[in-house]
Amino acid sequence: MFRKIKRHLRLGKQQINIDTIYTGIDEPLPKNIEKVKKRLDEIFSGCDDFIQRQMVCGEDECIRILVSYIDGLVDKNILNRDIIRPVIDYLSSKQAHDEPKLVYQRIKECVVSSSDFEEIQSMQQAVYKIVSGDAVLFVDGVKDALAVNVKTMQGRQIDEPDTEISIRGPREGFVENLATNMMLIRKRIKSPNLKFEIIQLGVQTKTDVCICYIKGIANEEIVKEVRKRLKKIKTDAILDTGYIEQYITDNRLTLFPIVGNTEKCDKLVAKLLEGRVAILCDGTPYIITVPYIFIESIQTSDDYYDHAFFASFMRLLRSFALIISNLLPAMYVALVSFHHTVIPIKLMITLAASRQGIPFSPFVEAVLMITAFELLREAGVRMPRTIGQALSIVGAIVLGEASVAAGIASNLMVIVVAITAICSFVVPPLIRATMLLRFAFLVAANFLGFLGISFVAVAVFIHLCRLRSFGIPYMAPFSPLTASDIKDSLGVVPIWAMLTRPKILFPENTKDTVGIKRQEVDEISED
Amino acid sequence: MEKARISSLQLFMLMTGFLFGSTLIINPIINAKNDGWLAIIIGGIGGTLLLWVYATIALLNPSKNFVEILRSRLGKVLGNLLALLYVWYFTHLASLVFRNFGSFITTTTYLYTPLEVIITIFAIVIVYAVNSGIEVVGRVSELLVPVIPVIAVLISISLVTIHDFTAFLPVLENGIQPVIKAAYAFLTFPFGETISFLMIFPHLNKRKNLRRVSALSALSVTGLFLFIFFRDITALGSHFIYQATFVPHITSVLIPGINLEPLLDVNLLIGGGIKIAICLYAASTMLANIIGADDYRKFTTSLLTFCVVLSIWIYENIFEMFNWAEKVWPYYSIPFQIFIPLILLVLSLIKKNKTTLTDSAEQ
Amino acid sequence: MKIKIIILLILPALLTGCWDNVDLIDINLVTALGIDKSEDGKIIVTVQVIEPAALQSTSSSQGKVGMAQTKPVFVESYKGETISDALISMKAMVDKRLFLSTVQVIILGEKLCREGVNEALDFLHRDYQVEYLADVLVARGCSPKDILKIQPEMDVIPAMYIKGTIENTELRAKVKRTMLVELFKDIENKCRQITIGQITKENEKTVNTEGTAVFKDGKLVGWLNQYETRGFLFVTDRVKNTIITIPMANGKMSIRVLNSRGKMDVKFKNGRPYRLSIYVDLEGNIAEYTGKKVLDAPTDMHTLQMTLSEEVKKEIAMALRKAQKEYSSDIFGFGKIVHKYHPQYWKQTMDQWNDIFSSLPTEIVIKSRIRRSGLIKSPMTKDE
Amino acid sequence: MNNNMMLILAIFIVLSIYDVRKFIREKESARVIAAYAFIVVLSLVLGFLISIGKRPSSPAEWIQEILETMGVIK
Repeated sequence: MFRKIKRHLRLGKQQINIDTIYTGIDEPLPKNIEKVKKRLDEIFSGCDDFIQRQMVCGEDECIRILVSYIDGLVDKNILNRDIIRPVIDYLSSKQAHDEPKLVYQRIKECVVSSSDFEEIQSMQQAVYKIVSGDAVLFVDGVKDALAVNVKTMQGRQIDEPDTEISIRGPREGFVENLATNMMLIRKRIKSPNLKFEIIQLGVQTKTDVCICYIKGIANEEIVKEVRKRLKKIKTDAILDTGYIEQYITDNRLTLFPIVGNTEKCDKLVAKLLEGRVAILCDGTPYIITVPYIFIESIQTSDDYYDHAFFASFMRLLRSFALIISNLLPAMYVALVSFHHTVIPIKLMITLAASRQGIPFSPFVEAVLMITAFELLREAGVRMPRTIGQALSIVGAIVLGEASVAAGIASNLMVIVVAITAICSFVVPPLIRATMLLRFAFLVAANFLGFLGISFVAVAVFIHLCRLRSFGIPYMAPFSPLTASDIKDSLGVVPIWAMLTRPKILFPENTKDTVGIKRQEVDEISED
Repeated sequence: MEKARISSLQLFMLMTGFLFGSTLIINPIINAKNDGWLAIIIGGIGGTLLLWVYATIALLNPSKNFVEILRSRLGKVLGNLLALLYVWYFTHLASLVFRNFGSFITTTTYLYTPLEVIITIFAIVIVYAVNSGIEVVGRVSELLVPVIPVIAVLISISLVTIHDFTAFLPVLENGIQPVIKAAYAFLTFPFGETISFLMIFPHLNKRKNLRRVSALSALSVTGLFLFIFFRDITALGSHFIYQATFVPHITSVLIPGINLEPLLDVNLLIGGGIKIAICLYAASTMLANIIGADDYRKFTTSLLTFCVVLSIWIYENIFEMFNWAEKVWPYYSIPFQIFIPLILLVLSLIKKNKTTLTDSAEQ
Repeated sequence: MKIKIIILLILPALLTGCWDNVDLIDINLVTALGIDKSEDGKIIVTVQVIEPAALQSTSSSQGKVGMAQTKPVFVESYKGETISDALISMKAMVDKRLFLSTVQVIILGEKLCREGVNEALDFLHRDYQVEYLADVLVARGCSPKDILKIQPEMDVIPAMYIKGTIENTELRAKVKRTMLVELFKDIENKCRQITIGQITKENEKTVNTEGTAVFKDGKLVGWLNQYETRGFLFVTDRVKNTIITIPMANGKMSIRVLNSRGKMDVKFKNGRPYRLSIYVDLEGNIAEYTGKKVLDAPTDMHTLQMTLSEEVKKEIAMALRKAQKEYSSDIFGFGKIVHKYHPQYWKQTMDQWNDIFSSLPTEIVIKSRIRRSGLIKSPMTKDE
Repeated sequence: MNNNMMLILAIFIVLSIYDVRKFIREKESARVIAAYAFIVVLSLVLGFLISIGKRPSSPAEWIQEILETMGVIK
């Protein structure tokens, strides 16, 4: 069934790919500026924000210059300062040449005062430059044109990301602008080895997507693989790294995240320095990192800034919370409806008394309560912030008080759901996986008690061990066991004791200290 | 042929899990009563030697799996025939483990759940594991097998208040014969069953560790069983052990205040699961090799179906199960576990001597 | 593949029933089990079932307004061919299934014990739900049902109340606490005869657990009183705390035993046993003194220790005499020592061991120490 | 009549249908299909016999008898 759906989807995509917006304009730029103007007007017909500014000068008005841009994309001040005014000054000055070629040369070399310009030859390039926010300057009688970067830098201010809060450490988060993001990374790694490779993806959107890695640390194989997989993407639009994420994952049918994403600069830089590859995308503050392994879900950047003992304790607590949030409702159901022999008598009396008069079986009760909680959570996310208060009050009353008073749910069930909910928020990357697994465990528990839970747990373990992220086993460093990487798994050693980079990523340089010879990667890969 | 590679640690974990398997459910040691520890030591040492033999066979025939060894040493026809017998043997073994596990579960906790249902669900989990490849099974075992000793120790620690440390006395009350018998039974179950690892040895990435890893896992399992035996006998006394259907269950129920029985189920699930997965992998790989199919996955489902049906078919009642495991299995296993491997060892040694002779002659 | 597995895992869960899935509210929690034999040789099983909701309301809110107070406990009995038969057939009178894992005490009737407890134990051993750590008692002078029907004021659940009185034997050492699992260990064991604590009914609200029932080959043969029981417990190293009263000049003195260690041995000569040896080490403080002598010299303590040893020795001798001469039953487990350290001899004489045990001379060595005298040194009433 | 057994056979039939589809798609050799069909049909028939209550004597018994006639065990 799924295969069929997938096949359909694939067909649909191929049809889209055929009509690119740039077909039909694959032509060299005409020499005549009138023709250029006419052609551009034709292409941008209906785009009222498209502006062409013509400047005429010289004897017989033989020097004609055309500046084309899209209003709003360019910063008008810069445009005036860097292009219009110098050009007009030059044209009206005495040094102005008559020969168009010389004029063009002159403008290129000493008139336009922008640092960032490019010479273009074809109409296609011109159109692309215009839609990406450059001003393109045509000189009559010259085949080439000049694309000057006068992009406006409007966008969100750099501020602290809402999704990843840290107590300590830098508060800078990424923004939607690719250049700003690149700047933020570059600011932290002052090394020519930090590489940015930009490619355009998305037939319609032509979004800038940037592969970022540190040469000499990141494994070349992984970088190559990332390049390969990105190039394979054939789609209409890339609006967020989430799109890319879904295209490049190793396993499309998994609940677990096998591509990481972050909004925090310091976190991303740390991952780059460990040898991971980041993929940035224009228009989104979320940057994805590959390869991503399971243990990263319970790591936070605070772990490294804090004292190691405290950090290790928090790690253990988080893993415990992960288990609890998956298993607690199922355990409750298993205990109440199967394993009466396990419960000590005093607890048994409490349990039995709290269940008295409840019309539903424990399983139904658990499903109802958990569903109610998930609804509440979802509503809290989607709803305007101002009504949040009202919702939480309603939720607390409905879930906590009224359902017990009405005899729909037992006291203990409310406690169980509450603890589960709290625990599920402790490990944000796995919230989605946990949400669904919880139901699977519940069904299993209702069917076979602890045995059912164990069966499902083993199946989940098998699944986790099957998963790979860009060739790296997902459950590393536990299985396959990589002894040197245990230092940063369930516990964490102080930062001065982290002498080597994670071996599981097969970095080019395993030692943190630069200049030590490359380790034998093959040997590691077999361990 | 699958190009999977497993590390020494993974092999160790797989072997340990395999040897642990369902041995606790049908413990051949019980017949030796107080002297079970002697039987465990003798059987364990014998088992280590046996594993050493199997590992040597694998080392003498580098990068060949069991079917290829059989074929090259015994000729194509006889080799294929014996390989087919081994397919039966492993399938049979897997179905026995299914049945043991199912019987245990339905006796101790799930009185009303049908045996078939438990076995089938177990089987589905296992087919998922086996179809994921031996590499994944190895990785899963790396995660799960360490749980076994942890739980064993946990139960023992909880029981420490009711130990009687002289319970294993007197030594050799009934003479040496029951001890030898129990030790032999212990040798064939579980140690001799590791013959199935001859299908997995070719996947080991560092072949020079092979003998060491096998011996080490045999010894550590012997140690674990010794530990569990002392725990049981000091907590229960020999009379009680002899009476009980499932000894570990009773031990786990004795803990004051809390009942850790579900943990025991988990333990058996892990051990039994790995054992069945290995057997199934070995059987389906051998079958694929005999028939000349490129992928063993083609036969996992069908063999598993057969295993499940066989496990229900094989015994009518629980006494038959115990009787068979105690009386028939050790003798039924002789050709599979001892005769054929020894013949292979001798033939391989002769071949090796010949080649070294011819090599030296050429020089 | 994954989808397939998920579907297949969930499919049976949806299609078939959940066989062992029993909700807590659909079971009756049995807290005590009484087993006796009727005159016509059938088994009478008595169960004490609790009503959790009623328990909660009595303990916490003392009954909500408008709610009828239900009784937290009810007791039913049924006559059947075997225990399991009686238990299952009892459902004619009981609404939900009886759940045995919460059984706290099992009370055996005197008649059943006289005829042998082995057959009663089989079911308890075989059933997967029965709690092995339940306390077993023998009802003396009344039927188990009489005892289970009491309405104690100290605890709403009679079974918990009885278990409590048994558990505090740690402080008084006057009743032998026997858990079900110990019976399983010893019932077919010729090395040691079983002993079970004794329970009697005082009145409608209280019971009394003092003394021990002595069995021989699974049959009740007699009783030990509370002092003999203590002697027995001293030997078998089960005394943790107790009060021993010794006569003194012009009054009595009670010693609180804080620590005691008992050891047994069978002395062999020429391949046959010739003496049973008992060693007890105990340590205690002065708990009470009603005499008038001022205690201040260290030698006073020495004499006290001597007297204490004599007192303990007397109790042990009493128990030993009863076991040897009256009942001829090796309740102490001397046979175990013979079995462990002299297996050859044991093999030959296994069946006559009780007789041999009865004929052997005994030696009792008591070492007692009194350490402290409590918060006061001298007695309240001084001898002027 | 054992309904559980029937259900379980149904599950395994579903599993093997997946396999068979793959075989057809990949144009598997006849030997593989024959071996596969043999095992599956054998187990289904046996399972069916067990589920309708006509359990044939099991291999365990055969092996025991063979060993007994050989005189290995008593």
